[in-house]
Amino acid sequence: MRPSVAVDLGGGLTLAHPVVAASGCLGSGRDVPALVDLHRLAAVVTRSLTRAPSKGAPTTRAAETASGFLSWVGLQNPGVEEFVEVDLPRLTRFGTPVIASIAGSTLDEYVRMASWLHVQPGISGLEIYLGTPDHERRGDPFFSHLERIREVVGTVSRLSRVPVFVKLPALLPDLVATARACVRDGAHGLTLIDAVPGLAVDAGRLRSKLAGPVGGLSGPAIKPIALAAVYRVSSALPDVPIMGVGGIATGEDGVEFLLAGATAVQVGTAMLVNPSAPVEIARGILTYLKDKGIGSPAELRGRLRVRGDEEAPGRADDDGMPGGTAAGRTGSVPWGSTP
Amino acid sequence: MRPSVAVDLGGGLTLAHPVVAASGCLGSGRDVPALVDLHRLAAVVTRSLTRAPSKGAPTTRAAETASGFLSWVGLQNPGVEEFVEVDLPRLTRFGTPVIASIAGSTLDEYVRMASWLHVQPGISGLEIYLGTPDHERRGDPFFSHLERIREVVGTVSRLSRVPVFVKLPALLPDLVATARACVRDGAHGLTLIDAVPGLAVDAGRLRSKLAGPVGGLSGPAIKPIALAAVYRVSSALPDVPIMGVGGIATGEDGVEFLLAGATAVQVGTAMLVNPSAPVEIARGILTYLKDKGIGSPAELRGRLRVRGDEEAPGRADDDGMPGGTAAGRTGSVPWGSTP
Amino acid sequence: MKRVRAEVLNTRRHGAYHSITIVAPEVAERVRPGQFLSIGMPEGRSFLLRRHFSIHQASRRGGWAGTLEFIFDPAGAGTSWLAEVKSHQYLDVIGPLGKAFAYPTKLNTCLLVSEGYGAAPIYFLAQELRARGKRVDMIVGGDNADLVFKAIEGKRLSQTISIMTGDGSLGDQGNVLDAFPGMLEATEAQVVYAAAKRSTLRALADVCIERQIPSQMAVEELMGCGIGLCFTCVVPVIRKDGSGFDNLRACTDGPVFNPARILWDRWMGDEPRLEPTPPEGFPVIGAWPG
Amino acid sequence: MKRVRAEVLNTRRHGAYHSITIVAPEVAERVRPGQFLSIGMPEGRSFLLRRHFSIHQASRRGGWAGTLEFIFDPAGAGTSWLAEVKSHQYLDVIGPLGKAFAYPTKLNTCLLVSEGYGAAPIYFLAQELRARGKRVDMIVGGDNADLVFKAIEGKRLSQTISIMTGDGSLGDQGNVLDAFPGMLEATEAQVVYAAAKRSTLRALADVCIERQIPSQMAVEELMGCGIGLCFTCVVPVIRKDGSGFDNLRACTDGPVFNPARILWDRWMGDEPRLEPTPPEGFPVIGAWPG
Ligand SMILES: Cc1cc2nc3c(=O)[nH]c(=O)nc-3n(C[C@H](O)[C@H](O)[C@H](O)COP(=O)(O)OP(=O)(O)OC[C@H]3O[C@@H](n4cnc5c(N)ncnc54)[C@H](O)[C@@H]3O)c2cc1C
Ligand SMILES: Cc1cc2nc3c(=O)[nH]c(=O)nc-3n(C[C@H](O)[C@H](O)[C@H](O)COP(=O)(O)OP(=O)(O)OC[C@H]3O[C@@H](n4cnc5c(N)ncnc54)[C@H](O)[C@@H]3O)c2cc1C
Ligand SMILES: Cc1cc2nc3c(=O)[nH]c(=O)nc-3n(C[C@H](O)[C@H](O)[C@H](O)COP(=O)(O)O)c2cc1C
Ligand SMILES: Cc1cc2nc3c(=O)[nH]c(=O)nc-3n(C[C@H](O)[C@H](O)[C@H](O)COP(=O)(O)O)c2cc1C
Ligand code: FES
Ligand code: FES
Repeated sequence: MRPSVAVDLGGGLTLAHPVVAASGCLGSGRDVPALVDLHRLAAVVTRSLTRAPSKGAPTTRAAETASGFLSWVGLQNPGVEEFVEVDLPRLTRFGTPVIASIAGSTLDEYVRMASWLHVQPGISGLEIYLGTPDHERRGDPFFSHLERIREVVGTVSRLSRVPVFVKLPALLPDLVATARACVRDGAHGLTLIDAVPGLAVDAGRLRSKLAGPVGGLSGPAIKPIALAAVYRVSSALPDVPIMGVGGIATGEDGVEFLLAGATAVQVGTAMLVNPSAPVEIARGILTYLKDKGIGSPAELRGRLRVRGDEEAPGRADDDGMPGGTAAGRTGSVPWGSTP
Repeated sequence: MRPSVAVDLGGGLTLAHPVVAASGCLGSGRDVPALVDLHRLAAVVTRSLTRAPSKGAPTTRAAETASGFLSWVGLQNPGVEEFVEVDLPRLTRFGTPVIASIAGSTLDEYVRMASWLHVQPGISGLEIYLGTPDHERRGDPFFSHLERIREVVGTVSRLSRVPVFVKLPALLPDLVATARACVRDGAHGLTLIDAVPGLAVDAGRLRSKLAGPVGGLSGPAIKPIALAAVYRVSSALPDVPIMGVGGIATGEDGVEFLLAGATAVQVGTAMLVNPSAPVEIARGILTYLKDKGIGSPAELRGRLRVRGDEEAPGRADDDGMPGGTAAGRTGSVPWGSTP
Repeated sequence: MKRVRAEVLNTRRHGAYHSITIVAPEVAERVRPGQFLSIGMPEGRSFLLRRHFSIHQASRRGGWAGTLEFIFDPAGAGTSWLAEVKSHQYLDVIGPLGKAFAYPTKLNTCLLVSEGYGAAPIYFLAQELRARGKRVDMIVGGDNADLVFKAIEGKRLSQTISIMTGDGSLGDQGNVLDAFPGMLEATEAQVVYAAAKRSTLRALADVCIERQIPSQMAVEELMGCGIGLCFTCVVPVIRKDGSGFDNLRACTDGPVFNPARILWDRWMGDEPRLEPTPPEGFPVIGAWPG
Repeated sequence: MKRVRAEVLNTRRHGAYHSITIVAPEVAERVRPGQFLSIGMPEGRSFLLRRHFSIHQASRRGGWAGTLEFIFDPAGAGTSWLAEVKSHQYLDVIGPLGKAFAYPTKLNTCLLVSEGYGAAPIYFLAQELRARGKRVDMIVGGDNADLVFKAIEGKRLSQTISIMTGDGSLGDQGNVLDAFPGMLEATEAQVVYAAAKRSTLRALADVCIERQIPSQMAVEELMGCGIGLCFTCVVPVIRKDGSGFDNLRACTDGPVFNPARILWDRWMGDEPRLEPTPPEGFPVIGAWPG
C-alpha cells in the first residue's frame, strides 16, 4: 500500500490504510486462517471479550436473509485473561494493531477488563461494546440507558492510556446525542454501527431459525442504515474519529463510508464470505483515490454532497400553498433530533 | 379466497384475507392501475395525507440498494380535502376497505384530519404516521418524543369512530414501551414497521443518490428487522391487532409475519415490482394453511416457537464457570428493555 | 397497460447496444413512439427494481406481427443480466407505458435529435412521422461510432442527417448541441423532438424556447415502479395555467414532456451544474401545436 | 486450506444428485475423506454465504489428477445456482476444510452408514479404508431410489451392503436405523462411521454408545464462513477430561466428531424432539482406537 492511504485515527493510532477487521469476524485470534492476510490488515478488533470465558449462544446461531446475515453468537470468547495469554501474542506477531472489544455485564467488569487490557503490549485501542445485558439494570442492554453508557464510557476512557472507541447501534433515535455524550465523557472515537436486531422465521417448522428470538443483522442489507448513522453523527461531530461498519464488501463501499464521514472502516460479514475482502477493499479505495486525484482517505471524509446542503429541501416545496410544506420543511426525515 | 383466510382486525374491521396495501405504494388513489387488482386486496392504506396538498421531496427520490429500495417521496399527496373529494370515491368503488394514513405537522393538524376523515363513508380505519416533523417541537419527528406520540394518539383515538392504528418505526429502543403507551391511550392497533432511515452514496459523483441525505429503506433487506419488531411487540401485547410490514413479497413471507405475531400484513415495495404481489401473497398464505391443516390466519398468530421459550438461553451456558454466563444469561439480546 | 410473460424471439448486437425482440401481441398492438416497457428482474438477485426501456420497434403486421424491440447498453446490474438473456427465454414485461410523442397536425418539418440509446424511440418516431407525410431530419450523436445506434437506419429515415461523435470516429466531432443551431436553420424545422441525456435536453430546450419552436422531449428519471404507484419518478412541470407547478410522474404523465413546461433548475438540482432558480416570468409555451 | 479459482471439468447427474468435478490440484493433493469444500456464490445475488460440500472424490494420480468431485441435491438458492453451472465455468473454492475421518490402526471391521448425500464422503472413506486393508460393510439409505446415491458404487465398495429406501423403491423399505442393529451383528463391526441427518446420527450414536462401539460421525451445522472465523457452526462437545463441554466449531474442529462426546440434547435443542439434558454421568468414550 502506498503511504498515502494511511489514516490517522488520532490518539497515536495511525493505520497503514483505512480497512480494519470488525469485531467477532476473525475467529478466536489464536487461529486466524492464513487466507485472512493478517499482516495486511490496517488493524483488527477482537471478538468482544467478557471477563470470564463465555460459551455463547446455543445453536443454530445463524441464518441467511436477503443480502444479509443474521447471527447470534452470544459473545463466545475465551475471557479476557485467556485472551491476553493465548490469543494476543499470536495476533501481535503480525505487527497489526489490535483493538480489544470489551463487553461487561457490570460497570466493574468493564473497568477490570479495560485496566487489564490497556497496558498489554500490542493493544492499540479499546472498543466498548454496549449490547450486553446490564446486571445492575435488570438485564437491559447498557446502550438503553444513557446514564449507564456515560458511566461506562467515562470510567473506561479516564483510565485507558490507549484510545477508546464506543460502538453504538443504529437504533437509538437519539444517536447523535448519545455520540456527543460519549465524546464529552472522554471517548476518543466511535464505531458505527453494530449489527441490527432481526428475526428470521422458518415457516415450514413454525420456528425461529436461530436458537433465540433475535440475532444481529449484518451484510449489504444494512449498508444504507450504517451509512445514514455515520453521516448523521459525523455531520454533528466532524472532528471525532469514526469507524464505519455495516455491509462493506468492496472498495466502492469503503469510499462511500469515508464520504459519509468515516475516518476508517471495519469489515465483518464480507470477510466471512471472502477472506481477502479487507485487502481488496483497501486496494479499491487506493484505486479510487488515484483515479480521482485525491491525496488521502482523510480528504474524502465528509465530502459527501447533498442537494439539501445547497438548497433546503423545504424551500423546494414552498410555492405558497398553505401547509404544502408540512412534510417538506425539514423533509420528513425519519429520524430523531440532532441537538 | 375461501372464507377461512378472513381476519378480524377488531373494531368492526374484518378483512377478506390478511394482505393489505401499505401506505405510499398505491399511486394517488385516483388512478390505481388495473394491474393492481384493487378489489382483491383485503384493504388499502392511503399514502400519508397532509392537511394541505404537498409536493413532496425534490428529485432524485429513489435508489436501489442490496435487496432494498431507498426512497424519499416526502409525502407528496393532494391533501386531505382533495383526497376525500377526488381519490376516495374512486377507491371505495372497489368495495375494498380504505384505511387513511394521516401525517400532521401539529397536533391540531392530526385532529382536523382525523375529524374530517373518520366520518367519510368508505373510511374503515385510520393509520397515524408519526414521521413528520413536529412544528411544535423544533421539527423533531413526532415519534421522537413519547409525550407527543401520546398526545396525538390519545386525541385521535378518542375522537375516531373507526379503529386507529399507529405506525411505528423499528428504531425506537423503547419500541415495546411506546407500543404499550399507544394502546393504553386508545390506539386500536399497531402497524410495524415504517421504512428504516438509510443513505445511499454515489461514490463516483461524491454525492447522496437521493436529493436529501436520507431516505426510507424498504424491501426484503429489512424483513428481519420488521419481523423482530413485530415479535417483540406482539409478545408483550398479544391481544393487540398488529399489521406487519417490511419486505413481504411472498406467501411464505406473509406466514412468517403471522407466526411472529401479526394479525395482518401490509405490502409496499413488492407491489412496485410485482403489482399482483398482494394477491399472490394472500394465495400463498391460503396454500400454506391448507398444507398445514391450519384453520385460519389467526391460528398462526404468535405460534412461532423459539428455542429460548423452552430452555432459557442463559441456562444453556451455565456450567459452573464463573462469569461464563455474562453474555448468555439474557442472551446478549441487542435491544432495549421490555417493561 | 398489460403485463405479459413474453418470449424472447431474438437478441442482437448493434455496436455497443444489445437489442432484444420479444413476442407480446397484447402490448405491441397499442404501442406508440415514446412509450416504454418495464422488464422484471429475476428472483434471487440483490437488485429488485424493474428496468425501463423505450420501445424501438413494434411490428403489428407481417411475419413479425406482435413483436416489440428495445435496445440497451449494458451498464449496471440489470442491463448486464439482460445482456445474457437468450432466445426462447421469457421476460416479465409490462407495457406499453407512458405518454407517447404527439404528432403535429399542421406543422410539417420535424427535426429529431437523439443521443446514444435515445435513437431507439426517435427512429420509431421518425417512421411514424414519415408515415404521416412529415419531413424528418435528424441529429444523431454518441461518444464514439460504437455508441451511435444504427447510423444507416438513421440515414434511411431522414431527409438530411447530422451524425456527431465525441471522438469524431463517425460523422463530425462534437455533440448534438454543436449541430443543433445549424440543423435548425438548414432544415427550417418547425418542430423539435429529442431523446438524450438530461443536460443535453435542457440545452436543446433553451434554444427551442428562445426561438419559440415547439418541442417534445422524452426524459429519464429513476423509476421505482414505472406504473404510477410510487411517485419517485416525478418531474416538476409548470401548470398549463401558469399558476405554479406540479411534480408529475414521468412514468404516467411522461416520459414525453413539453420542455418549456419543465422547471429545469428545480429538476436538475441534483446535477453538478447548479444554477439559480428561474425568474417568475419563465416562458411557458402552453398549447401544443397539433 | 487454499483458495482457488477452479475450473469446472465436468457436471453429471446421478439420480436426484448433481455432481461437479473441478480442477484444483493445490486442494486435491491433501484431501482426506470427511473433509469438505466451500464454494463462493456469484455476485449480485441476494444469497451471500458460501455453500459447503463434502468431498466425494479426489484424484491424485492418472488422467484426472488434481480433480475433486462433490455432489448435491439442488434444494435452496445456492444449490439451485450450482445446478446450472456448466463445464469450463470457474468456481471460487476453498479447501480442504475440516478434520477428516480417522482410520483405525488395530480394528479391522468397519460399518459405514450413510443417508442421502452422506454417501459422498462415505464412499470416499470406504475406498481409503479398503486401501488400508480394512473390511467395509455399508448401509446406504434414501427416501427413494433416486435419492440413494450410486447404489452400484456402494455395492462395489463393500463386502455386504444393505440399501434402505423410505418407499421401498430400492433395497428394503425403511431407514438406515432399521437395518443398523442387524448389520452390526451380521458384520461384527468393530468401528462405525456415519454421515446422515442429525436425528439419524443421534440414534446411531445411542446404539454405538450402548454397545461401546467406537464411532465417528460427520455432522452438519449451518456455517457462516467455513473457515473458523464466525463461530456460528458450533457443536457442544464434552471435554476429553470430562470437565464440562466446549462449543467447538464444526468447520475447524469437525465436521467429524466422536458422537459419544457430543452433547446431543443440547445441540439438538432446536429440533422438534426435545428431551431433558443428559445426566452428569453421560458416557464418554475418550480415546479413539487408532
Ligand atoms: C422512460 C425510460 C426509457 C428508457 N429507455 C432506455 C432505452 O431505450 N435503452 C437504455 O439502455 N436505457 C433506457 N433507459 C434507461 C434504463 O432504464 C437504464 O439504463 C437502466 O435502468 C439501467 O439499469 P442497470 O441495471 O444497468 O443500472 P443500475 O445502475 O444497476 O440501476 C440502478 C437503478 O437505477 C436506475 N437507473 C439507472 N440508470 C438509469 C437511467 N439512465 N434512467 C433511469 N433509471 C436509471 C435503474 O432502473 C435501477 O433502478 C430508459 C429509462 C427510462 C426512465
Ligand atoms: C460439512 C458439510 C458438508 C456438507 N456436504 C454436503 C454434500 O456433500 N452434499 C450436499 O448436498 N450438501 C452438503 N451439505 C449441506 C449443504 O451445505 C447444504 O445443502 C447447502 O448449503 C444448502 O444450500 P442451498 O443454497 O441449497 O440452501 P438454502 O436454504 O438457500 O441455504 C440457506 C443457508 O443455510 C445453509 N444450509 C442449508 N442447508 C444446510 C445443511 N443441510 N447443512 C448446513 N447448512 C445448510 C446454507 O449453507 C445457507 O447458508 C454439507 C454441509 C456441511 C456443513
Ligand atoms: C458472526 C458475527 C459475530 C459478531 N460478533 C461481534 C462481537 O463480538 N462484538 C461486536 O461488537 N460486534 C460483533 N459483530 C458485529 C460486527 O462487528 C459488525 O458491527 C456488523 O456485523 C456489521 O458489519 P458487517 O456488515 O461488515 O458484518 C459480529 C458480527 C458477526 C457477523
Ligand atoms: C415509495 C414509498 C412511499 C412510501 N410512503 C409512505 C407514506 O406515505 N406513509 C407511510 O406511512 N409509509 C410510507 N412508506 C413505507 C411503507 O408503507 C412501508 O412501511 C415500508 O415501505 C416497508 O414495507 P415494504 O418493505 O413492503 O415496502 C412508503 C414506502 C415506499 C417504498
Ligand atoms: S415510477 Fe413509480 S410512480 Fe413513476
Ligand atoms: S462456519 Fe464460521 S467458524 Fe465455522
